[in-house]
Amino acid sequence: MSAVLTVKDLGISFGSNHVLKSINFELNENEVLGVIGPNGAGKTVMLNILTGILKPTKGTISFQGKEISHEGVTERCRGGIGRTFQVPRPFEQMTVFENIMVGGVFGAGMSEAEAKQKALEVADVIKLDDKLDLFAGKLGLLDRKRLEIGRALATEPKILLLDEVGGGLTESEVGLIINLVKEIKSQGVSVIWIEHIIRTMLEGTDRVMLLADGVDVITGAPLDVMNSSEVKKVYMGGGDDE
Amino acid sequence: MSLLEVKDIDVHYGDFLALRDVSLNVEPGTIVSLIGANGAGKSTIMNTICGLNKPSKGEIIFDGQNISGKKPHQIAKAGLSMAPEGSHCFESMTVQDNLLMGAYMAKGPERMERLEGVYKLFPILKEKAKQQSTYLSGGQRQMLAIGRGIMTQPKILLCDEISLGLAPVVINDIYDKLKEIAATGLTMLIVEQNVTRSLQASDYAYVVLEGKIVMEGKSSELNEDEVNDAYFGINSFA
Amino acid sequence: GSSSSSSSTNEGGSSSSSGDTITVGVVYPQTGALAAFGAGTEEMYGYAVDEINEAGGIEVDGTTKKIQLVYADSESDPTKASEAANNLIKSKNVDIMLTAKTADTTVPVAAACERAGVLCLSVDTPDEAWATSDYQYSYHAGFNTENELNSFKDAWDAAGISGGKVGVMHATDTEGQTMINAISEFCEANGYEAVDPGAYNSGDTDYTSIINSLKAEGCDAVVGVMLTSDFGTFYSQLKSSGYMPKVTTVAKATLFKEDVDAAGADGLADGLCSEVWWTTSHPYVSSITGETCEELGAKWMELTGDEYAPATCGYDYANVEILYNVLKNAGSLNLDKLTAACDELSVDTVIGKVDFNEQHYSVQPLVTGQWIYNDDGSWTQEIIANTQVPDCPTTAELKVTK
Amino acid sequence: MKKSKLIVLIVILVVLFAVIPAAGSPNLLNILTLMCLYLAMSQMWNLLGGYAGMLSLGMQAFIGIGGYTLTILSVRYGMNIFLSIIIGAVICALFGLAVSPAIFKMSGVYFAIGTWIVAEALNVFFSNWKFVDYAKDWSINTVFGMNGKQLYITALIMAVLATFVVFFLLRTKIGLALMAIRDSASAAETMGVEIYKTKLKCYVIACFMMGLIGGAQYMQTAYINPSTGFSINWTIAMTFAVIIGGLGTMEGPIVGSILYVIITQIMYNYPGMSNIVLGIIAIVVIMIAPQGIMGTLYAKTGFQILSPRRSIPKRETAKE
Amino acid sequence: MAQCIITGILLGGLYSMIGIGMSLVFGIMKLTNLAHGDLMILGTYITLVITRALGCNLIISTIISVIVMCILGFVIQQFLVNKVMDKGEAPALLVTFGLSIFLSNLMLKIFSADNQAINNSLSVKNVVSTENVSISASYLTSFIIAVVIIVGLTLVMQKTNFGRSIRATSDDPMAAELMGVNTKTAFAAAMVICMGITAVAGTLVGSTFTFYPSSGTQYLIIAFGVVVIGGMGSLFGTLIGGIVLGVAQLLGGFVFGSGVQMLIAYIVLLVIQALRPNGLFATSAMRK
Ligand SMILES: Nc1ncnc2c1ncn2[C@@H]1O[C@H](COP(=O)(O)OP(=O)(O)OP(=O)(O)O)[C@@H](O)[C@H]1O
Ligand SMILES: Nc1ncnc2c1ncn2[C@@H]1O[C@H](COP(=O)(O)OP(=O)(O)OP(=O)(O)O)[C@@H](O)[C@H]1O
Ligand SMILES: [Mg+2]
Ligand SMILES: [Mg+2]
Repeated sequence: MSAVLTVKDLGISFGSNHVLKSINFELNENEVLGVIGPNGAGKTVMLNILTGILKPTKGTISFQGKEISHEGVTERCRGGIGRTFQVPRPFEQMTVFENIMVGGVFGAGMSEAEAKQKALEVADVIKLDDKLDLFAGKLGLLDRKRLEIGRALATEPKILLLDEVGGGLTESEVGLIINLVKEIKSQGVSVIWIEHIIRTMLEGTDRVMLLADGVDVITGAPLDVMNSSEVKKVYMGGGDDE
Repeated sequence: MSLLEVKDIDVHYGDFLALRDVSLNVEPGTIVSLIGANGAGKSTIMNTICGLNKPSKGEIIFDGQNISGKKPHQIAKAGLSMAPEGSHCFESMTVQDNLLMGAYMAKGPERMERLEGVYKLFPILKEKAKQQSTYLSGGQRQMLAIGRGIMTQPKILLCDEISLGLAPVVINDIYDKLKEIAATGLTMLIVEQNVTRSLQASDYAYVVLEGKIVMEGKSSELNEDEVNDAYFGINSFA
Repeated sequence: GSSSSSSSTNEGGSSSSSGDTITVGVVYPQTGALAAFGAGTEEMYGYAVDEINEAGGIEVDGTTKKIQLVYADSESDPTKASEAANNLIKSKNVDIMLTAKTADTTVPVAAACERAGVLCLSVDTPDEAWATSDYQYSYHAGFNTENELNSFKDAWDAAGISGGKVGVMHATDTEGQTMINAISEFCEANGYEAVDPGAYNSGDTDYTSIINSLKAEGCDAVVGVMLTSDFGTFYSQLKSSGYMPKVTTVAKATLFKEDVDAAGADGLADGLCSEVWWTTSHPYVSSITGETCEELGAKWMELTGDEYAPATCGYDYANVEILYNVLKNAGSLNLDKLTAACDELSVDTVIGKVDFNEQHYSVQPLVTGQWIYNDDGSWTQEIIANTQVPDCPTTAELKVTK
Repeated sequence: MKKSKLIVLIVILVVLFAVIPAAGSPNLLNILTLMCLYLAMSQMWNLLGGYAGMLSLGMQAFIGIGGYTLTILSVRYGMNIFLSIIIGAVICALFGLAVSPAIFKMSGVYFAIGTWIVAEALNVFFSNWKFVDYAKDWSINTVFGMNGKQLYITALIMAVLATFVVFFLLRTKIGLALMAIRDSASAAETMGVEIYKTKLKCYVIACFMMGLIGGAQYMQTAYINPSTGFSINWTIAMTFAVIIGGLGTMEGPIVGSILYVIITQIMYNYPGMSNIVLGIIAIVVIMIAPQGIMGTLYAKTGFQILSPRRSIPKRETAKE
Repeated sequence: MAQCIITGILLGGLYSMIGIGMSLVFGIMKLTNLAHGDLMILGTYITLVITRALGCNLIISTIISVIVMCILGFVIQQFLVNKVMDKGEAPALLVTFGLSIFLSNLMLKIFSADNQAINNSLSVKNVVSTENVSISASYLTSFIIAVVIIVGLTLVMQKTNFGRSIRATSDDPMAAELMGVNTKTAFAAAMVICMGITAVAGTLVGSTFTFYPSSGTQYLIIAFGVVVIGGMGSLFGTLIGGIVLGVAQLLGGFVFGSGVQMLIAYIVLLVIQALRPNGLFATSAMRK
């Protein structure tokens, strides 16, 4: 397996707050990498760095063998990095259909006609095909999260960065999201998935990484990581397991 | 006598009927939880109780007083406080000022006492006391919102999506602490997505499905699978 | 109808004085910053026109017609003035347009009339400000910078500062530019030295750097053409700077008593000199009825309830006088005949002889006034020099400011 | 189909407006000219304020530049008036491009104020600029020869052009990007939307059109000085028309400017009341219909003639 | 040169007085009050009318004007702005736009277009007068009042429960309600304070410069400039913004001539805005 994304010694500080000290990891082709960590560990910050919204203070990011640290947000998106936001940010006054189209037209550089077809395909994947003409502002939480994913998919990403897409969903809905991610993976997309729900880590990911104290503490097979003492100590609390 | 009594309320969003004939009771000193799928109407119930929505039918009695139709700040003054869904921090203010806002209705020295209490519950907030709340992470905001709710020292505290975005360690912590606080007499109405945890933490539970209460009972007596069936009902996709 | 005038209207045939009236449009500022100029306008124009109508009207194109006035508000805004003029021309089908009260009104109205091919008669704007274009159908009676400066020079002479330095307050607008362009030559010719402290923009709130220059140069007199608001702000800052010229002569700012009052607190503008276009003591008579200026002034006070008749009284009346004489001489509403009558016009009016030159304007004389703040808080405008209208009596000697 | 209906409607409108000058009185013609000019301006203002999220209080800058270019080139240098206004429009576009690095750093109110300050600065600059004879009052005597019909046709062309520019812009990618940026700039950016470039394109196009319209406006006014050319009143009129018509709708500026001209025409008979009444109307409209007449109509009934919405293609074709 | 800098700083004090009300209204209600200039001139007229009608002392008439304006502020907030606040930013902005047109023209109708000045002895006095430097009494007074008000207001906003409640309301009205804050009243209180200060600013402007009903626009730009340089919502920024604008104007006039003094001030403003798009001291509430 070859790495699509290689992160080396990534660090960022806000003033004297060294949020990320040194992050190192690889994301392999066609892999779902789960990321867990205590609140405020810097998971969202890391995602913001990968998409170019924040500038790191140090470190390198190479995507498909190319160093991309200097690239801007839109450039990276077009290059194949898609993402969702922890708090969904749909284009509220546009329809679901148009929301997805935006991804196709600008992220994947399609013509409008192509983007329309793409939007229909994506809508099937994210199960929003019956709500295409609704204004996105009217969607409920689950649908907003789905739309977040759908828009990112429409940009035809090589890697997809998910930030707590399962947060606030019920058990069964989490199951739906896990299936959705599996389907996305099956289309050849690699995924980084931040989530606080243990089940998603165990069922939905290929490897899990624990982020704490600004470093990647441990990375490995989901079950191993979740049962590791490090995770128990900083993340699960006590020794009692789920 | 119940501390909070919701009697047969209907709530509309425009033409959409979000709640139908919802009734519930909260006894003093207990923790009551609402369980339901996304869009079932849990937040709507919470918001209606604290005055953000107006019921089109029915009434809400709090502490012997009819509060339906009152403004949120009047209801807050009566001793009912809520940590809303999506945390809603005062972005431009420091973490400490955010918490102090919770004690808006309290006297000076008392405020500081409560503040210490909250800091004990969420040490990270003390660390960040002088920082602006905009820079908090998702989970830290959630803690701030709960802390702020506790600062009001209400007769009853409503928490919507109490564990959203929190690391398991923090969630366990919160539930432990909530039990402690409840033991001192605080009454709570919470919304929690995780059924297991919800039933563990509460004394009594209501299951909401499409704007109606479809099941209720003592948490210890409710069967988890039945609850699951009740609120998935029609709502399963797979 | 008077189809004759339509021959030269671009719009093609819509002239329409129905039957026996001649429709005359009047655009002036009823509201807005220039509204003070517009006060009493309708009373005075109406009065003069009534005199004509009561005497039987005017014979044009073979029938005797009465004059009917239709008014429109310029809102003190040039763009609105132009729209108002268009509106009168298009919807009221006016035969002739009258306008007055500053370049902000007369220039755009004249432009609209030129475009539509309607005769436009205007008064009371400085000639240079008005005459920036080659007009075909517009004629104007006012005064020019040279007259203005001459009337001011009388004040300087009276202050005994011959050969002294004169600071020039000028905005970037047409009138300010005209003054600064003319002043050096004028001063040189009359033995004064002009000091240019730089232009200001109308509406500026602070004059520190200008006042500093005036102070540094030690000017004996200040001359300028300023808006009332600009003047008031400038003058109070001048006073608080601890420096004061012996005499200040400012055009435009203090034509009315309300203006001097507004210029500043507690008689701030006491001793200020200004040009005076017209007074009730002017030795002229109406070419319509032979009334004296004194009588016109009394009429003004009766009609408006004002306590005094300002210069606009005479100029308003004069505008109708010009209209009357042009119509009478032309005997027609045909535009060519009307312009020919204007070109040949030479008539004594209440503002002196009106005789349009090649550039379609006629220069009227001015006298020099000084505002005196009385102990009871009222204002008197004394006439301190009358070189241009010797028969208009002076009322006081110049008072030097300290 | 929908599209053909639209085309028929537009053709009818254009023909109607084109026929009126033959039949109508000069007064009607004058009113229609004003309507067309205000319509064109407010259409452009709406493109920026309503669609691109660039609420500007400085559009008068371009009216002024357009007017002045017409004046200087035609009056002083004897250039053809139409060529002059086109050059004016080009200058406006260049000027817009030149100031964009500075004002595009600002957003929201800061942008609104920044653009106003630019216009005010231009006012002061022109007042102190020898080349335009400082703040001299210019009579634009080169346009005296134009009659009502010619003015009307020019204005009509402006109105139609402005409407079509907005319509086609919104039908292109730019329209999609604008809507996305308006709703969430950060999300749009991560979808690959180039915010700066998109906004800049709109801005420069609007500047160009405003310059053109400014020139056409001054063919009508035939008089200019800095304080009228760069007067905030231009923007007030546009804003008013868009507010009562409906911000962010394509029909809004049309309805709004027609109403604006009608109201001002009626108010000619009540000196000094015109703006008081306009102010009250603006307040009342916002209180009862915050989205303006067309915006509210759309929200209530879905009525829209010129829609920037993307239609969803039929399923069958999608799944083949 | 020294004269220009000193006068510039003092003039800056007056400018920041003009800006405070606007900055507060924006900081608290996210509302750009386009009627700010006209409301201030209304305050000026009220002071003027009372001074003339009752012939009373300027301080007393200012107090009456402050009271009247506070009441007006309450009315405007309760019956106009509060009604549209929850419909988004644009409608509230546009209400003030309508109010601006309405007010300035109503004043024109009532007070006529004549220039006015508030009678007071300060405007022509100076405190210091030497060969090189003279300090105008009215400028100095404005400056001192501005500093006092800004310091006082900052303390109230930062340290008191009342101040916190207003800031909280400004950040998140819904959450503030849940804490027991009556947000409509908090907004009204804020507007009342702003209008009171604006009335004082109006009096100062009226006793320093001549004014007329449409002067509002001119001062709206200045208020904007001050607030934009300082950062919307920052009180201290308002003071600095005023001073920067005042000094830029005066030095610009000194170096390049009086005609372009405002041009220089505007250019300085634009440059600052381009470099610091949210002003020098923006409160981070502006971060989206
Ligand atoms: N712009 C910023 N300025 C200063 N500090 C910041 C900034 N953005 C984030 N932080 C700090 O960085 C830390 C990491 O934040 P981040 O949002 O990445 O956490 P997270 O791992 O996503 O947590 P959660 O699971 O709670 O969402 C937090 O302590 C936060 O306060
Ligand atoms: N402001 C609103 N306007 C219209 N409909 C609304 C509004 N808020 C909620 N709804 C609808 O009311 C229903 C109940 O929503 P509510 O937010 O109470 O659900 P919930 O149980 O809290 O769900 P979640 O777990 O997603 O928070 C949903 O169908 C939702 O779409
Ligand atoms: Mg996060
Ligand atoms: Mg909810």
